[in-house]
Formats: sequence, C-alpha cells, structure tokens
Amino acid sequence: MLNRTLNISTSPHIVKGLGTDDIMQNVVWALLPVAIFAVYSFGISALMVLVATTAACVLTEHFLCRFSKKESTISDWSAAITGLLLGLTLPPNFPVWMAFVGGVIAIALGKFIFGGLGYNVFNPALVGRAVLQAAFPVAITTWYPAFLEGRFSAVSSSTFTVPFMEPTVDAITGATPLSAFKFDQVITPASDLALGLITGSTGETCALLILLGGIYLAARKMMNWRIPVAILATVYVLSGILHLIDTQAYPPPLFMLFSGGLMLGAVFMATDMVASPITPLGVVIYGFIIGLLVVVIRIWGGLPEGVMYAILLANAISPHIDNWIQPRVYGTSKTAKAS
Amino acid sequence: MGLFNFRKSTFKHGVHPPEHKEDTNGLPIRQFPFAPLIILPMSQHIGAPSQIVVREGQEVARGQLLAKAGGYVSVPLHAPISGTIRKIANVPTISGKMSVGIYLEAFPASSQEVMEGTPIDVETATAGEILQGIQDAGIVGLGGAAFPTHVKLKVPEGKTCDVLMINGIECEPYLTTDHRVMLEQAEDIFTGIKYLLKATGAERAIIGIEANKQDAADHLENSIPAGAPVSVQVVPVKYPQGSEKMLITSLLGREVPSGGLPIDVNVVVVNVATTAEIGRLLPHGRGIQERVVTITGPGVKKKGNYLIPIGTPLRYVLDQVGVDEQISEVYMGGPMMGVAVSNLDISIVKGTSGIVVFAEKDVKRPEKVYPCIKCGACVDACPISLNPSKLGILAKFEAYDEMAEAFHLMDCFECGSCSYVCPSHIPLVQYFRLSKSIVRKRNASKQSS
Amino acid sequence: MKEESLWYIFINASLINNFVLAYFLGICPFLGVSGKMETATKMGGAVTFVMLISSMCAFAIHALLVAINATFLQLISFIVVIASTVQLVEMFIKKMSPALFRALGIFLPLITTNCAILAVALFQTNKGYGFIESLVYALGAGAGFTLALVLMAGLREQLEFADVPGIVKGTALTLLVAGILSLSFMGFAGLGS
Amino acid sequence: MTESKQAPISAAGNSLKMLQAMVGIGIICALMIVLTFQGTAPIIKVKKAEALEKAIFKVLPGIDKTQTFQLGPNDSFAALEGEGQEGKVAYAGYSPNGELVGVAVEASGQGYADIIRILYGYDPEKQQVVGFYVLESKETPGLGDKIEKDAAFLANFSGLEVSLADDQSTLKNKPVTVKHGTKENPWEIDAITGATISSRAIGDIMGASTEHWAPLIHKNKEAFGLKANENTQK
Amino acid sequence: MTILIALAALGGLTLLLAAMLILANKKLYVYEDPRIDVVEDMLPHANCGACGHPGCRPFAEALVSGKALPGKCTVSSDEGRVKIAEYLGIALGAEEKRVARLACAGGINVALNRARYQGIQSCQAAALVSGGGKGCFWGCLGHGDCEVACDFDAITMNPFSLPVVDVDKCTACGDCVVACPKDLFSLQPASHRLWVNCKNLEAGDEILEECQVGCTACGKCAMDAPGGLITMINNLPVVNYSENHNTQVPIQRCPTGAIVWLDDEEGVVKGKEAKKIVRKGERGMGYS
Amino acid sequence: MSNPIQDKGNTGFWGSLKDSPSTDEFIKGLWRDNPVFVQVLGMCPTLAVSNTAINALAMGLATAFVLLMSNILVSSLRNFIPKQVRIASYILIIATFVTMTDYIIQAISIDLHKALGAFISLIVVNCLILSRAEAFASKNTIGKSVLDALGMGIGFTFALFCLGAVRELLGNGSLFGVPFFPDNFQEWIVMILPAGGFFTLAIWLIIFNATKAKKATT
Repeated sequence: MLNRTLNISTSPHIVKGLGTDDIMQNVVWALLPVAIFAVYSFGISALMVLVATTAACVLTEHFLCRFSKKESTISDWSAAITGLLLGLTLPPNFPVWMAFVGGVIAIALGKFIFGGLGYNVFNPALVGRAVLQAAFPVAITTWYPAFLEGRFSAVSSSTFTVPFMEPTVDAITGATPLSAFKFDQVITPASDLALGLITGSTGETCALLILLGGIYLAARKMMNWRIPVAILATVYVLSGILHLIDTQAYPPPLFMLFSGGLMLGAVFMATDMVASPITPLGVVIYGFIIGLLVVVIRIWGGLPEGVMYAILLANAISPHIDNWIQPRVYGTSKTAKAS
Repeated sequence: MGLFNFRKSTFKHGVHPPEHKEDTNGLPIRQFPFAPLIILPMSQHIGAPSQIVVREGQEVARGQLLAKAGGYVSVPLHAPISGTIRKIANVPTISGKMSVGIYLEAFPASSQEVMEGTPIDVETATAGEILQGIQDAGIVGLGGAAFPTHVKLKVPEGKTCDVLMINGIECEPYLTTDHRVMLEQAEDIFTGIKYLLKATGAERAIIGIEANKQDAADHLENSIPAGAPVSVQVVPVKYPQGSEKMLITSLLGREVPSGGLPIDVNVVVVNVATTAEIGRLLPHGRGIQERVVTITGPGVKKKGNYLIPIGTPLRYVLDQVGVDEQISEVYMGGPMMGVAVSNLDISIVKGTSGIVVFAEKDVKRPEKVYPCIKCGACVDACPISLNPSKLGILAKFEAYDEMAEAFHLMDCFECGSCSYVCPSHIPLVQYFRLSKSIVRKRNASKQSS
Repeated sequence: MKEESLWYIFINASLINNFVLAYFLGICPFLGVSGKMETATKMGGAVTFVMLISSMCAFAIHALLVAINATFLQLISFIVVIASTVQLVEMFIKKMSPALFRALGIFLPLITTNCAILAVALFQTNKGYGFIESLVYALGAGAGFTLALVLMAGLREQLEFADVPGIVKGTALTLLVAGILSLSFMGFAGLGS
Repeated sequence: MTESKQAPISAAGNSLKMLQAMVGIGIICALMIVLTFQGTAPIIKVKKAEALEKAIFKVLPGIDKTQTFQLGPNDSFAALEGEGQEGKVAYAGYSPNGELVGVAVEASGQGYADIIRILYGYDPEKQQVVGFYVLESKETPGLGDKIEKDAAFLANFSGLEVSLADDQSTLKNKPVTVKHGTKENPWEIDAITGATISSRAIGDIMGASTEHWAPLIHKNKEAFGLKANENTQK
Repeated sequence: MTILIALAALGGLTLLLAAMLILANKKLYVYEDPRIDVVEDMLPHANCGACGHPGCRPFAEALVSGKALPGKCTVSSDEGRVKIAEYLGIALGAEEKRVARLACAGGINVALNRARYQGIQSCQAAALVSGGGKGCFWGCLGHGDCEVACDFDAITMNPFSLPVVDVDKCTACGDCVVACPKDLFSLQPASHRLWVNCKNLEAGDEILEECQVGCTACGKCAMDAPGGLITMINNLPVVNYSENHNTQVPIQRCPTGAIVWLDDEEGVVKGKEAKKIVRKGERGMGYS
Repeated sequence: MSNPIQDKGNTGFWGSLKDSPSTDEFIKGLWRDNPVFVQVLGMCPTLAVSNTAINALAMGLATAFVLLMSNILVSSLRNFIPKQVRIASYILIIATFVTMTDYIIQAISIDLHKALGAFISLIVVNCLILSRAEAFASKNTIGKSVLDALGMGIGFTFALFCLGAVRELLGNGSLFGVPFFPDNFQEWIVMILPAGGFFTLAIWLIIFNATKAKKATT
C-alpha cells in the first residue's frame, strides 16, 4: 500500500466546500417565492414572461458556449438567475417574444461579450432590461393591475403577440405607484406596497418576500448584506430629509423604499457580486451612489423610476471604487494607498 | 499582567477550518522505534546547508556532530542514532530538489545512548554564549519554518526586544504537537524561556495559546515558576492565529511593518516546542536528535504524537503506524500550509511538525474551477488584508509586476485562507506562490543587470 | 426664447446630452485613449481646458463675423483660430510649466482636430448662448467628455483581465460597452426640467 | 528622406514661401466660399421663407397670406418685412377674403431630451389655439416624437380653449396636459400614453406662452386686422 | 463688398497663422536623425530583445549611432541585415546563429512520474509543488511553459510532452531559457552538434528506473572522445566546445543515448549501442 | 488625425491579384481598407447621422465630395505647399469645401440640412479626410488621388449606408422612408437611439472580425 502513487498539489489541501454553483442555486431558491407570488398575483401571463426570459437566457448561454467552442456553462445556474431576474423586472403582460429577445440580449450583450461569468461588468439582467426599455418603451411601461379575475384562466391580450409585431394593449391598464406619484401626485399606502397589492413589474410588487429572500441569502453569507442596507438607508435618509423640507412635493421615505423596483434592485440586482465592488467600504460607497441616483432620478428626473439606471451607472463606477478603496494591507502605513 | 487577560483581542479576518484535533490531542507523546536506515539531508533548515564532517564508513555515536554549520544562517547536524555512515550522496528532499545527505545505518537499539556535550548554565552564560549554544545544538524553528533560531533571537544593533512571545497557538488543523509538548514538557518550556529572556534581553514573556487548548493554558499557568515574568494569554480560535505577525497583533495590538520582522516592533516570537527543546538541550549541551511529530489524518491507523528521530524515512514511519489501502495524499505539516509529499523516500526533518495522511475517499478536491465571481470571500479571509480576488485575476493574465507593485503580492505568506474559502475553487495560493517566484526571479535579474 | 438656467446648461451638456454617449462627438479619442485611467483623466482635463479656450475664441469670432457681416466664414475661422490658439497655448505651457506640459501637452495636438471641440463652438453659436452661458456649456461638455472617458477607462482596465471572445476584442467591445453606458445615461433624461 | 536632414529653418526664403502658400490658399478658399455663399444665399433664403410659411399655413388653417409683426415698445405690434427679432415676432394669417384668421406664435421650452420649439396658431376671436406644429425637437424617436405625429394628440390643438379672464390681462384657465384619457375640460390637453413627459412639456410650453401672448394679441387685435385691410386694399 | 471683406478676413487670418507657424518652427524644432525611422522599418519589428536592446527602435538608434552592428539582429533575414549594413555603410558584424537547445530527452514514453501533480498546468507552478511529479528531479515537466513563452512559434510540444525547437524559427531570444524552471534550455551556437541530452546528476543504473534515456555517468563518451574533448563533471559529460568537436565518435557507445549528434537532416542521431526506444504510449506512474 | 495610415501599396494578397495599380487604389478603400469597418476612422458622423438610410447616404456623399475635392486640390498643390504649413493648409482647404457643401445642401433641401445638423460642419474634423490628404494626396498624382478619394469616399458611404439601413429597418420599419414591414411592425426604437448606433457598428465590426478570422483559418 505504500507503493501507491501519491497526488501532489499546493496547499491548502482542504476547502470550505461552498461552491459557486451552490451560491447561484441558492439565489434561485431565494427568488422562487418572489416568482411564485408574481404568478399568484398576475396569473399565467406573468408565468409566461418568467418562463420566456429564463428559457431565453439558458438557451442563449448554451448556444453561445457551443459557438465559441467552450464547455456549456449553464450548469452553474448563473444564466437561470439572469433570466429569472429579467423576467421579474418586466411587466406581467409583456409580450413573450419581447421577453425572449430581452433574455437573449441579456446573456449575449450583458455577459458573453465580456467573457462570461465572472467578467460581466454590468448586471446582465439589467443590460437586457435597459435594451428592452429603449427598444420597446411603450410595451414596457404598459402595466396590468394585480389580482384580476380570471388571471389564471386567460393570458392578457398582449402576451402572445406575434413576434416582431406591435402588441395590442388591453383596456385595463394600471399605473404603478411611482408613475401615479410622478404624474398625479397620488401616494399609495405603504402597507399595499409591502404586501404587493399594487401594479408593477412581475417581481417588484411584494417587498416583504424580496426582503425575506435577501435575509436568507445574507444569513447564508451568499450575498453582501451591506449593499442593500447601504442603498435602502441612503434612499430612506435622503428622501426623508426632502420630505421634511416639503411634505407636498416630495414623497414620504417609506413610499420611496417600498415602491417600484428598489427592493428587488437593492436585494437581488445591485448585489451581483461580479459587477459590484469587493471591499466592505467600497460596497457601502457603491450602495450610497445607487441610493443617491435613485432619489435624484425619481424626484428630479424625467422618468418615474430610476433603479435600473442607478445600478447600471454604479456598475460602471465600481471598477473605480475598487481602484480607490483597497483594503489597507497589514503592516503598511495607514496613509499609503495602492496606486 | 493578568489584568488584561480578559481582552480576547484578535487580528482582522481569518477563517475557521474544521480542527480535527480531537483524534490525537489526548494521546501522550510516545517514543517511535528507530529505523534501520535513516536519511539525513544537509538542508533541513533555511540558509546554507550544513557541512559534513564525517566520512563514509565511519561509525558515529548518538548525538555526535555529523555536520557543522555552513555559515551564520545555518546550523550543525547531530547523529540522531548510533550507527555507521553507509553513504554520502544525493538524497531527495521535500522541496523536490536533491540535496547532499548522509545515509546512516543504525546499530541495534540497545546501544542508543546519548553523548553529552558542554552544558550551558543559564545563570552565568552571556547572551552571546546562549545564542552560540542554541546554534551548536542545531536548533531551528520546530513549528515548521525551520529557520535557525539563533538568527531569529539575535536582536540587531539599535533595536530592543521588550516582549518575548512564546507561540503555542498551533492553528493548523489536525496537528497537536505543541499541545502535547505544553502539557507534558512545561518544565522544559520555562527553562527554555529563561534562556530566551536572557538571550534577547526581553523584560517579559507571553505564552499565546488558542482557546481550544484551555487545558494546556491552565497547566502552564499553574506551572509558572514563582517570580518568572511570564504570563499565559488565551486567544480566540482562528486560523492563521499561529502566524507570528497575527499573534503579535492579537496579543499586543502591534503591527509588523510590511517586509519587516517582529523585532521591528520589539518582539521576538519563538515556537513553544522550540522553547522546550532549548530548555531540554542546553543544560546538557546536547544537539537535537529527535522531535515530536503528530501522525494523523483519516488515512492513518495508529494516530498519535510520537517522538521520532530526525531522518527517519517517511516510508518507515507510515509502515509502522499503518495506513489506509487507498492512500492518496500525504502532507508534511498541516493541511492548510503543509507540503504534499511526492515521494515517501524523504525523511522526517527538524521542521516536520506533523504528517497528515488522506486516503482517496477523504480528499475532497473540487473538480471544477469556476471563474472568479468577485464574491469577496477571500478579501474577508485574508489576514493581512490583501485583495486575493484581484491578485488571482492578475496572476491568470500574468501581470506579475502589477501584482507586486500595486497589490502587495510579496506580503502574502501563503496561509491558504483565500483558497480555502474560495467558492470558485481557484488555486489562489498556487498562483501567488508562482507569481512570487517569478517576481523574485525578475528582481534578481534586474539587480544583476 | 425661454432662458435656460446655467445649471441646466451644465447638466444638459454633461449628462443628458453627453457629447460622447449621445452626440458621438470625440469618439476617436474616446476609443483611442480610454484604455488607461491615467491617460483618460489627463485627456479629459486637456479637452475640457481646450474646450473652454475655444469656446471663448468662438464667442469672440462669432461676434466679429456678425459685425463685419461675414458669418459664412464662421466654420473656417473657427477651425483655424482654434487650431492656432491651441498651438499657442501649447507653446506657452511648454515655456511656462514643463510639468503641466508633460501632463497635458502631449494630448494638445491630438485635440486640435477633435470634433467635440469644434462642436462646442458650433453648438453654442447655434443656440445663441451668451458669454457666460458659452463657458458653462463648454465646461459641461468637457465634464461630460471626461466622465465618459473615465468611466470607460475603468471598465476597460477591468476588461483587460477578462476572457473576452476573440471576435469581440478591440474596438467592437469598446463600442458595445459605450452603447450600454449610453443606455445608462438615458436615466438622466429629463433632469432639471 | 535625406532632404529633411538639412535644418528646414534657416532660410528666410523658406519663411516667405510658407507665407505665400498660406495666404495664397487662404485667398483661394475665401473666393470659393464667397462664391458659393453668394450663389446659394438667395435660394436658401427663399426656401427658408417657404418652410416658415408652410408651418404658419399648417397652424392657421384656411389662410392664404401671412404677415410678420414685431412686438415693439408699449406692447404694440408693427408690421415688419424680413426677419424679426427672435422671441418678439408673431405671424398674422389672413383668409382669402382678407380677414384675420389668427396669429401664429413661436414658443419653446424644456422637453425630455432638449429644448422643444413649437409654432402654434391662436385665434383671438374664438379665443382658441387652432393649430400646432413642432419646429424642432430631439424627443425620443418613436416615443416622445409622437408629439409631432400622433393624430389624437394633435387633435387637442384644433380647438384648445385659451380664453382671457375678465380683466383681459390673464388667462381664465391655463392650458395644461392631463393624463391620457382623463381630458374633461376644453383647456386640457390629453397626453400620449408612454410619452407623458413630452406631452407635459408641450402643455407647459403652451401654458407659459399663451399666458404671455394671448393678452397681448387681444390688446392689439385691431392692429393685426388693420394691417390686413391695408394689404387687401393694395 | 462681401468678397472684399472675406478676402481680407481670411487673408489676414492665414497670414497670422503662417506667421505663427513660422515662429513655432524656428523656436521648437527638434532634430532627430531620419535614418532611425528608415532603419527601424528595415528591422523585423519583433521587439524580441535578442540583440540586447529593449526593442527594435532602440536597436535602430544604436545602429545609426554606430553602437551596434546589424548582425546582432538574429531575427532578420541575411538580406535584411545586408540591406541595413549597406544603407548605413557599416560592417555587417555577423554573429553565428544561435539556437535554444533542450538538455532532456525524458518524454513520457521513457520517463516515469513519481506523483500525480494536480493544479495549474504550468511547469513553473508544478516545480513549486515538491518539484513536480516527474520521477527525475532534473527532467522536463512537460507542461509546455516554453511553448507559451516562445513568441516565434519555434517550440512545439511533441506527443511525449517534450518541447521540440524549430531551429529555423528560433531567434535565440532566450525566453524559453527564462521560462524553464528546471533550467533545461540554453542558447548554443548552431554549429554545436555534439550534445549531452540529460541533466541528471545522479550516477548508476538506478536512474534508468526513472528514465530510460538518462545519463548513468558510465563515462564511456569521455573515454572515447579524442583528446580531452569530454570530461565527466558532477556525473555528467561536459563537452569542451573550444576543441574540435565535429566528431560523432563519443556518442557511439552511450548505452542510453544520453549524448547525441544533432544533424540538420536526420535530426537527433543516437549512437549504435543506444537502446532503441520503441514504446509509443505513456510509461505512466512509478507505482500502480 | 490620431490614426495615421500606413499605406500598404501593392503588397499583400489583393495587391498581387490586381496587376493594375490604379484599380487597386480604388478597390482597397471599398473593402480591404474600408475606412469605417477596417480603419475605424471618422466615427462621429458614422454613428451620429446613420439613424436613417437617407441621412447616412447624404452624409456619406457629402463626405465623399469633400474628400474628392480636397484630395484634388491638395494633390495639385502638393509641390507648392511647404512641409511645415501643410497641415494648416489642408485644414483650410477642407474647411472651405465643407462650408461649400454646407451651403449646397441647404440650397438643395432644408429638411435634409436640418436632419444632418451640425454634422456637416463637423466633416472638417473627420480624421478620414485629413489622413487621406496627409497620407496619400500629398504624395501622389492627381489621377491616383482621385481614385483613392473615390474608393475611400464610396467605401465610407457604403459603410454609412450599411449602418443606416440596418438602423432604419429595425428602428423605423422602413428603408429610405418607405415602410418595409407590415403596418403593425414593432419598431426597435433603441436602434435609432445613440446606443443603437454603438451596437450596430459594433456588430458590423464583429462580422468583419469573424470573416477575417475565418479567412485566416482557411
């Protein structure tokens, strides 16, 4: 038995055992309740959207890997996350063909061109959504109220639009809390917001479930809790100050926190590890920038919602944050910084 | 002194690998049988190899000088057993390089009596004499680094040492050598501390022990000789607490400057087993012949802490304790920083603190390496606050100069925390070791040209 | 015409209608020098500086040309005067501050025929800005250019260490990233209204 | 290759040659530009005038003649030939029988992407906006630029109430954009779905401009009409 | 009138501009030898550094200033070097062509592995893990760092994981010498054809367990070689290339083929008594 | 300006194929050295006015016209202009032709002029024109320069058209303003936005890269 050939490798010879695919898989688990609630509140139309984006992302990932003669990387679950997230940011009545296009773009433009998992400098799902928003601005801002009768028996008229054709718009459309505020100065009660009794993108309506998913991931150390905390705190404080200055013109901070895609963005999008800074301080700065941009765009900008743009812009800044904020290496002077 | 004992301060970051110390920490140190043939490389320590002073065919007694120190940063080597010099030739070493060495054939065990040398009296000897004595005894850091102890103890001109730190942390999983030494050789340890205090001129000594060895801490605390300026401090369990720099930060809150030594913050750190060895050898003027080695790991049948003569071949050791049929990996040292053995013909050397054996079923090496997802686990693990994620990416793209200049590559001491936690299973430590060797090579060629 | 506030002029020129990402001005240097952070910041500074100077020149020339009733010479005078002024400034800096010259100087000749510079001159004239407004406009354009350049440089520095597929490598990748940045900047639309 | 080895600086003749070349080219260039300019200027002028005329005809339906007026001191208007001062010009339009149909006014304001410039026709008799045309906008194509094409939106302006308050110096109701489908009053503008911001911008521009111009035009209603009569007499 | 204004304006403007340029030209002209550009164009732009300069441009500068001779550039063709020499009117300064030689023949068909190496597939990385898995401590690890390091595609790994140098493509830039952690490469004049193809410092037939083509330090080559051409140093034969080394005698009795003759046409020529290696597959691990 | 062109002359694959040097001057600009897709020159107008095919075509032709005229003038004056003032002179000449083009387009169609905006004036600083003047026209005869300018100009126009056509087709559902798809076609508005310009050009570059890579392997 002492004549067996030994294996040699570099230390350490033991690993903690938590794999990248485990992390990704857990993110999917954390997203599932949100997705299930989406289907519950918006019916099969929402399910169609989610299935379309997820399938598009996974298939695109697979075929692009084949195309570049690499091993398929769909088994790391990251494409599934992208697809699910993208679906959750789209309106429930979004035409399926557009959702599919969005998924393809998210993976191809948001991930593949940078070299795949680990190199995407932007959150792929948000890249997909940004392109969709720019390409089909009407369809992506046509909302559909939650808890409609018959949502499980029929899809909305726009869901199965013929590919490349304009969707037909239902008579029943709703306004999201943010656009209701922006254009009509109507403030939706915070309880409705938290419980998801509102109009909005499939996955952004139930803030409580999103928070629960986030807490699960943070507890299992699969997500950097500092990011959502920094974002939400920034939004709360900034909008709180504004609200104190002028209660009429500026919405209450809780409304800002729970409306629109902020929760989903802060918990699941901004925390994309690859596109966010790596150091604790850097992460807080990153969160602050997102919060600031969200408040600025929502309150002074032309658009009712700015979470997507805020995160994309912060993604673009995060290499700089990583450059500026390096951990102080043990034994180096406190003032000297890595250049 | 004891006033501050409640302060369980520690260093930043670090990891908590499973300890697995319960297998052996209750087993007393036992004498290991003498191997019929032992192999003694001349480079058992960092620094110049020892120079052989015997010839082939010569008979030597146990404790007799076989090789003298090859310079200041070098130590002599003594015969671990009585026997005949069979051959002087190349012998394999753990580093993979061949080194000059001695093949020593043992006499029957009955004749193994130890030669006495010139004792060094701690009361009368000067610091210089003690340092000389330590070198003559062939003592190197027994914690694993194998750096000649007398060099480490020498306080350079213009610097002072106020604290002598005895390192009883033993943060590597599986290993219990120091634990047993502290339990069984308290007297030697305190004798050793006496020599060390004198040699360094330090005012006090602190013995640092991790909280998982509370029994050892209590035992030492109770055995402190009256009036000795020694205290025992217990620190929380965290890897790599046993690293000198981390220990200094934990116990004193001082930070050793980048590229510097503990003496730069007026501290000298000595491993507890080394201290015990000094306490045992110097009063008799003997040279080091054997050391305590933990033989453990899931692949070992008779696990334990053994007193093994230096030079005993690994093959013989494993043969004696019995190993799993499916033996797959053998590490010298612990699993975090130990070196994988490629060849069982190498022998136990002064720096060998443990042998960990894994059978095939015990090795959980992930098959797939994912790209870095910048999760930051390594950043949170690195005890010296490097950015292993960035360093890893730079290494992958061979930007070695940038790693060294902007990201403090050379400060990395390869503790393995980053690789241990990496969810993508990127061989970070290997990248860094490779990068460091290339940077060193480049710097050397830059200097020469 | 409704007066635009200086603040709006600045925001408009730097963020909403970013010269690079919305108007495609200065794309050549944008593609060329956005590879490294250091050069990007210096280039941004130099461009902003030259924009301010040429904005002043353009204001003066326009006033002069209107006075002598020869506005049809606007373009040719702009380009000639801007080019020569930049050259003068270059010589001046070289003489006065060699350190500044090393930092900015090498970019100056490159900038002379940068479309963003000429565009500042043309746009401010078209929009009928006054002197202060022109300066703010130039400052905003320069800030926007620098911002785009610096963001791009950070991303490209990071992407240098990425497994970018071979056929995308190079200009195509930079353009795609610029496209995504351009999309992100759409979030600023409507600011300040 | 080797010629540049000689220092190209020393000779004064060289400088002269450079001077000659530059000035020579400058003069050739100037000639070419001037000739082109003079050749094209009249055509351009005619085309520009045509374009403006076309726009005025669009916002004031049923006219066949226009006349430019400039706002002078004391809030009075005077007829004008050629180009007027920006921001102080109104264009009166007359029906074939010489009656004043309305006054076209330019207005501008902040849109979603940049300044939007519009021209609208105001009928002082009906106290209504009767026509609307976008002169210049950089609104998002396909979305914001519906303000130029969307038939339903443009229909808002073929009878938008801009009636004066009793004191004749302010508006009774300022025109304002409301959410799509909620238009109730004749002074409200029904927004375009998905292009709320641009629609609102138009409402704001319209509101601000009519507030300024409507009282002025009313005050000088006679001046416009009078001018038209003179024209017909000629 | 417009014409006159325009003429005056532009004329004035250009006058100003011309004056300024003339001034600038006088004040700021920096002379640089134009021949540097020409010579740089003639160089291969490989920037390999084999000439001892950091790149082709510095070499061009050195050439023009007379500090170097064109022959130093080993990458250029003969014509190219002659052309530069003619252009600058200087001597060619021909250097003998040197090539990189590997001193190991232990491919996986003849040499054993001691242990299975797992980790980054690079020789430099493997060498840091107990010296790599190779049975022979001195032998080639076969991960092909040299192949990667070579900018000229002159090195390819053969089916037995041994690098093979394409003598025509090799520019003797020395990159492989640096890349090899076992120091198996060296730059040798192409005329050195008698070659010791092993670096194993051990003696005796035990070596053959690890590698069938290793040098056993039997010393037959040294005995056979004419007049002190070969001496045994540290258990290896060393050829004294300053003697006449154009002889195939020393290789004939080598039992393992560790000393060879490198022939242009036939490639590596082993002696008559060298054991023939017929195995085409991997020899595998030392133990089961 | 920032991209000095290395003239490859008649070497290379295409050069050896075309034995008449003059056709080569023409052909190279069309495809092998296409100013947009291969040399990546003159990006501002390429991206800015390529949102519809007609704009792209007009801009391309305007640029080609300026390129042709300035190449002729530069080439004919090449012995008259001293080396030190050549760049300044070229800028003067180019600016002149651009101003002329500006007025001519205005005279032809005010609407077109409005659509192209300030980008006609910005032809002055199109690196393509200056680099052709500097790298080619100043060293070659009028005839060759004309061919070069035509090749490059048409290549530029062609590239602009490629971009404009794709962007208009997808972004507007039409080509040259004529509807191309059924009535209820969903336009991809992103294509006529700035981002779409970046994306479309990038995709064309990728296609060029891919074909080049394929050619290299076969």
